[in-house]
Amino acid sequence: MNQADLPRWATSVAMPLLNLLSALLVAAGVIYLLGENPAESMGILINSAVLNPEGLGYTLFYAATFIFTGLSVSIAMQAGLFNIGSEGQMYLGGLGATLVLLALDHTLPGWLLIPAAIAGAVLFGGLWAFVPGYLQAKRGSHVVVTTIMFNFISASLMNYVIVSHLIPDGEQSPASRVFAESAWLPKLNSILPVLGETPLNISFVLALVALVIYGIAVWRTSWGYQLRAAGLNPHAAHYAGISISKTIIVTMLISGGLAGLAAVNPVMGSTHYLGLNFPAGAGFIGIAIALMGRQHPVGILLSSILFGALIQGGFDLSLEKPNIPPETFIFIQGLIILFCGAMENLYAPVLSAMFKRKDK
Amino acid sequence: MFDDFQFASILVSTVRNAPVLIFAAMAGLFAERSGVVDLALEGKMLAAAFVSAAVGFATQNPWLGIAAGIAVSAAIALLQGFVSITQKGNQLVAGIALNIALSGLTFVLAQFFFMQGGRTPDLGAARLSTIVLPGAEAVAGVPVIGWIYSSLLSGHTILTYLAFALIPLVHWVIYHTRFGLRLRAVGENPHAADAAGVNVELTRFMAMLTAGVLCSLSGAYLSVVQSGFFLRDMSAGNGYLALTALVFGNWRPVYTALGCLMFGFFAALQVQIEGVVFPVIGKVPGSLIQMIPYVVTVVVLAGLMAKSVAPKAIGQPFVKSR
Amino acid sequence: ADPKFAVIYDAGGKFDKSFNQSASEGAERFKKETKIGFMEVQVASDTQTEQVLRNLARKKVDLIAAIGFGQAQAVQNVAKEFPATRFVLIDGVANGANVSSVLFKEQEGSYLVGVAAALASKSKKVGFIGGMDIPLIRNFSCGYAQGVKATDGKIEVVQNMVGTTTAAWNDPAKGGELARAQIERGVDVIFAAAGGSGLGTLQAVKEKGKLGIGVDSNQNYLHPGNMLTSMVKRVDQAIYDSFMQVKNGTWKAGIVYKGVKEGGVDWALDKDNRSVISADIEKRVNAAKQDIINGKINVVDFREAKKCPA
Amino acid sequence: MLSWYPEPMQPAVEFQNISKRFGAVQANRDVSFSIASGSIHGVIGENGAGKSTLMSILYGYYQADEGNLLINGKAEKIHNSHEAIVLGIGMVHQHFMLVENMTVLDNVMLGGEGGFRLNANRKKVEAELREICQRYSLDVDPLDKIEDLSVGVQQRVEILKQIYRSANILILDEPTAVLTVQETQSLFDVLRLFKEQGKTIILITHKLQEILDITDEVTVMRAGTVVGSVHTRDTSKEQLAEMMVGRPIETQLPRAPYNPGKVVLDVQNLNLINSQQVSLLKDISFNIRAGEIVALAGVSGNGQSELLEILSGMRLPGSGQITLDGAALPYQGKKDADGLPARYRELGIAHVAEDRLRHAVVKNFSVLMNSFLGYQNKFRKALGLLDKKAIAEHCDKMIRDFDVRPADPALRIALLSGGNQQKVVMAREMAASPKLILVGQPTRGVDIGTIESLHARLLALRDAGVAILLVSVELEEVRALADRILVMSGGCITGELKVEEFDATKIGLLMGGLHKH
Ligand SMILES: Nc1ncnc2c1ncn2[C@@H]1O[C@H](COP(=O)(O)OP(=O)(O)OP(=O)(O)O)[C@@H](O)[C@H]1O
Ligand SMILES: Nc1ncnc2c1ncn2[C@@H]1O[C@H](COP(=O)(O)OP(=O)(O)OP(=O)(O)O)[C@@H](O)[C@H]1O
Ligand SMILES: [Mg+2]
Ligand SMILES: [Mg+2]
Repeated sequence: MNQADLPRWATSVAMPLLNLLSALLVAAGVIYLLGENPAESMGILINSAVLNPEGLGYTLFYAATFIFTGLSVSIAMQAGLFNIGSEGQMYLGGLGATLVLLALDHTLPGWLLIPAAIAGAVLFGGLWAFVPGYLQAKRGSHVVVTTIMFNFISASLMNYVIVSHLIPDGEQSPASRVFAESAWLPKLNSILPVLGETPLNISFVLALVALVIYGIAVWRTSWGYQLRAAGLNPHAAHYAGISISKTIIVTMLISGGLAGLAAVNPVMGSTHYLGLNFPAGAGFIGIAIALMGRQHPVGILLSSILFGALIQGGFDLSLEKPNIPPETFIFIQGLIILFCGAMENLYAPVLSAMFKRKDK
Repeated sequence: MFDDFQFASILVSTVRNAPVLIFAAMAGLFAERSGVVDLALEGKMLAAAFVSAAVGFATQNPWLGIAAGIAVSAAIALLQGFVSITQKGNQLVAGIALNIALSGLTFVLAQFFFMQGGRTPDLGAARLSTIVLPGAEAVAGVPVIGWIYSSLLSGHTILTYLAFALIPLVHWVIYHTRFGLRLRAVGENPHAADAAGVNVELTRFMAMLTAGVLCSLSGAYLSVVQSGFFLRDMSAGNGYLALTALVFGNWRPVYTALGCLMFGFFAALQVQIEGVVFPVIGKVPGSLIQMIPYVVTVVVLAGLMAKSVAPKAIGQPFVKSR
Repeated sequence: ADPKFAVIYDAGGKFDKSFNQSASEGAERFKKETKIGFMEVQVASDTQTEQVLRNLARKKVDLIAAIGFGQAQAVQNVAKEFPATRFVLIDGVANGANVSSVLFKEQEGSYLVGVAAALASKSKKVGFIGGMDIPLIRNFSCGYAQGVKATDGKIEVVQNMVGTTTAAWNDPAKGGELARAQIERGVDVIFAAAGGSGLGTLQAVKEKGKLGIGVDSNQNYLHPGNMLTSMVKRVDQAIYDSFMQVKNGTWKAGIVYKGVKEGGVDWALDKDNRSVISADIEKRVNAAKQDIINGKINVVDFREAKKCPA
Repeated sequence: MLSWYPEPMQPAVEFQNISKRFGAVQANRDVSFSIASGSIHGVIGENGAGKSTLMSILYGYYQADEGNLLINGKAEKIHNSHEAIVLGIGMVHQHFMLVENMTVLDNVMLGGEGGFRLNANRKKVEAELREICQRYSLDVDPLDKIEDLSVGVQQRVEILKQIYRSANILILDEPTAVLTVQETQSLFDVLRLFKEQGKTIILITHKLQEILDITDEVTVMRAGTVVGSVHTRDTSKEQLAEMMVGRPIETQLPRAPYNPGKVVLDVQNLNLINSQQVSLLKDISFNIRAGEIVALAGVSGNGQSELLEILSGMRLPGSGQITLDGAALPYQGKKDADGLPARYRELGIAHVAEDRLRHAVVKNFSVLMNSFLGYQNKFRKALGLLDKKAIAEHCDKMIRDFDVRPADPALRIALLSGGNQQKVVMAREMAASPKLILVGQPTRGVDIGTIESLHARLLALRDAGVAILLVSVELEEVRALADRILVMSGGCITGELKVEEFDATKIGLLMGGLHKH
């Protein structure tokens, strides 16, 4: 019964795989009920999400955004804060980048412009998370509640800003103007032409760097140690001289900044304008990714790619199989989170029974 | 300037808005007082809204629809219980996962059965009818009292009355029954409850079951009462708002209900002041007015309220070990 | 060989009982008449739009119909890459020698239903419920208000928007609640331009025994007797026409404005609302329609004027 | 004395070859002994010997891997506490099992409410409780909330619960760890009453005197096994200690002559008023010199904890002056104490917190990670990176010097026994070579072998010239360690004595606040 009795490969490889398989099995059942062949469908899905290079490009493109929102939620969780507001912070981050670009894209050269816009995204995302952080630290308002509220507020605010101020004259689409090309993030297909016409851009590389920095900062630095201590036992952290309010505020700033960074990929790497509701739920998916990836860099990376693949592959599949609406993959996402993120020990008894038998 | 501003209308609207939140928040209250974080209110609402509408339509009987909604929502709550209590999984993950899964599944099923883009057909006559309280017409003319009786109190569906009746009922169950005592103990200190001979897992499961039933009424209210059909994602964040009301109300039934009413009130207020020309600032854009309920919540939480204290064992699976 | 066609719906989806659905109806009509099929997809984000457009263009689809202003930028990008593929964009403008942009003068149709609303209102208060505060929806409301005021300057127009997130188009409860609130404020005719949320509005209007006005496709059938009319926006016709033009080889790029004159927008009168449209209303609405066609009435386009005269 | 029994007494509890294992730890190995009905049976052993585990098996909390359990001669499988309660077994746990935000009444009723509607019974149970309190002279108000009660009273609530449920076999796991001498005495009075009524009592304690005072028989455990059972009247402290530890225990530790140096800590007119305007500390003035141990004696809840918190930087004083080596501590102008303990540590104040699990360790960190809690900045390299090598060496040294068992730095500290957790904390605070060390309840719940070694450490530190402030409710400990004793009562220092003047009665009176000046 005890997980500790199992060898490491069983707990860290076999069990997650079994869980993933279980989720996919349920999904296959649903696809069958919808009147399609599950095996064929899964084949199409895997092919278009992973095997086909252009599809893989899209998978990684979506993953880049999710890595950032996943990191945003994860770092807050390390400090014991449940930041539900990554969605809103990402939305504001998009505004930060856009304001910089609208002001400067015709004056600054690209190598200055892009970092400046990224800084804008980080700043706006960070500040949007700062307020809930400050209120938690100084006024004791629950960060869960305030960040939910701030999501709603950001939707209203962004709606107002975009519709009333950013729509260029003569346009009716609720979006800013398209940025000058110097502000477009370099695409990876210029180095890897095999990727074809995918929006995959350097923000994926940035995301990988962010994962590494996150891993080092949380597990290898004194700051990360204080962060985790505060998250696990605030009383002990206070005893240890760690300033709780400072930890909360700084963590929320960073969490918001990472959420802001998540906006860079879609806004500067793909659409090249700020559109209404562009985060499209990426902030919420970040919660799922942080939880499923256990706030560990490798876990975050893998779950981000998994979610990216589901979005890309599922979309292609629903193109080919009109009976399978794209929403099916939202359902499958939920199943995967449920099986891999919340029932991680489902197969532990079975596996330990197997090992016990072998021992005897 | 406030010629259009009708307080009476706001109150009526508040009463109409509140049940969705009250049912969901009371559901959350049972789950969370027992120590299980219930982020899946949204998902259960959606599932119940869909099933109630679909079965209600198929049978042309709203009651059968609501009953089916209750059964499904309760089953989901038990699944959530299995994951969070038996499997001792992460309760937040379980909640979010269920929300995502059900958002997708309700659409897929609705599309599969009705082919209307994830919408169920109109219930038409198969909706709950409103109840006109006896004598409501007669006293309608009496100033104030007549209005309160005939417009504010009369003319709602049975679910609305049930929602308001639930407030004292939940209070009674939580504070004055054996189930409530065990529930609170299990959410506060499961080890103590266990040592006192209370079956922690059973108690939590019963709490989840109650939560499932109550939450289904919130969904049924959305589809069978308010809209007359199911539409994808029609819970529109109300599950999260209900959780906010719960935190706001310190996990106590009456205060939580007040939180729900506050949301209902500000939602109604916001409707009324959209387009009103204010002195000095003039006409505030609608999108900014939409923020009002949320800004008020933040301000109230930050300013007026004492720190809210969650049940101590919330979110932690009960493991007999150090 | 027969030309290949495709329709890309925006996030509202094919069954939105609104302009996506209308587009789908146009394509279906074409299919029925010509036996030439078409592909259809729904996209969830702007990135996906581009991906789908490119995929379809690669599959050598002859005409891709992109529904909704959200696809404008993507169409413009992809059109550049695939000069041989033709695109028709509904509700938005994209440049390119192979793109036809179809814009509707919603303000004109809205004006007509505004006239009808003003005449049908007994309380001298009419309502408008929009999905989200965006230029397109404001154009509806502004045209409506112009029609109302032109008919009776004393009538008040109460306006509400459902929300600010994408949920705003899928929140019938809120749509209904707004309607009830407006009715409590004395409103007795409500024009709903709010996608799925509008269904809730019309439902509430029916319950309260007031009059509702549908949008985009003819929604009169939803609640016969309680639907004053619908402001129809003939996306179906636009799609049908472009498909036909491609088939017949008469397709042209450029920007097309479709108003009352071009049959792009209109008010709906059929058996379902016959009973509520009096002869007087019918006469005066049709007169207004005639005046718009012959230029006597110029309905201001909010998107150009940036503010509403009414 | 009777030499003949009408029939052989059935043992109330009999353990037969009980074994229980947690992962790699064998907590109980082949444990067999029996407990005579109507007796008071002591169970002693070092930290981690497996006492609590065995009792938890009896109470249905864990299931034994192997072996049998006989209750009143009948083999029983007890799957949960509900079944244990049904069998008439009651348990007072090492950590109180009370729901803090509920009343005494509700805590007592919990699990045995007697019907769905509570109110139907509340009045009846309340009256019954008042009656029980009277009968057993337990001073508890059934309507008080647990969180408002001192530990001593909470303890009484636990007892009350068991009396109300008329448990016939009562397990008490270290009930006296947090009690004062007086409280312990009244607890024992109740236990004797129980015995007269024919109830069976199992008492776990680390205090051998208590074993001698009250038990009839005692079983000694070591490393999961039973070393032996003896009749109390046939044994002595020394014998028990040796059975437990496997070697003789020094009762009198060597110490250098009292020769204090300059004043290290000086406190003048310290006051503290809480948010409800209750005065917690009143005009506290005292000093500590280098090389002396000053003990604060007193019933817990009389201001010692607050004083310790202020001196460690965890809380701000209301008014007054605190100087360390003549320089004022840097709390002036601060709005709250957030982060202050770090400054104090830098100045050379180490702090062994009273509440181990709440303050002194992060339960979910390993021993290694806990080994520098509070000193995280000392192990920082460039870029804020932690110096892993230095930390590993530091931790290994701590584990070796203090004989922490098991000697595994990667083990989650929650899995260590209380005594070993305390060793880690003490080692960590001492490793910082402080000028002043604040030590709160250093040996609460710690076995005598470990107590001996911790005491020896503190004395060595004193001899090395460190100023030590000891807060302890154990007069034995105060006597063994202190050079000077300050007695606190009601937030005031009510008296001061040298250790040579040690007089338990006088201190008791001062603790009662009788000698106010
Ligand atoms: N240990 C328990 N933990 C949680 N709920 C329980 C427990 N025991 C019983 N219940 C609930 O209480 C209801 C009544 O059970 P039961 O008849 O065992 O009560 P009881 O033990 O006689 O009550 P009391 O303890 O108040 O005398 C059962 O339906 C069950 O749901
Ligand atoms: N739930 C558990 N999981 C893992 N190990 C455990 C668990 N409970 C106890 N242990 C281990 O079993 C051994 C016996 O622990 P137990 O608590 O029974 O000791 P004890 O004699 O009561 O000690 P103390 O005097 O400190 O209370 C210890 O090594 C302890 O670390
Ligand atoms: Mg123990
Ligand atoms: Mg102990």
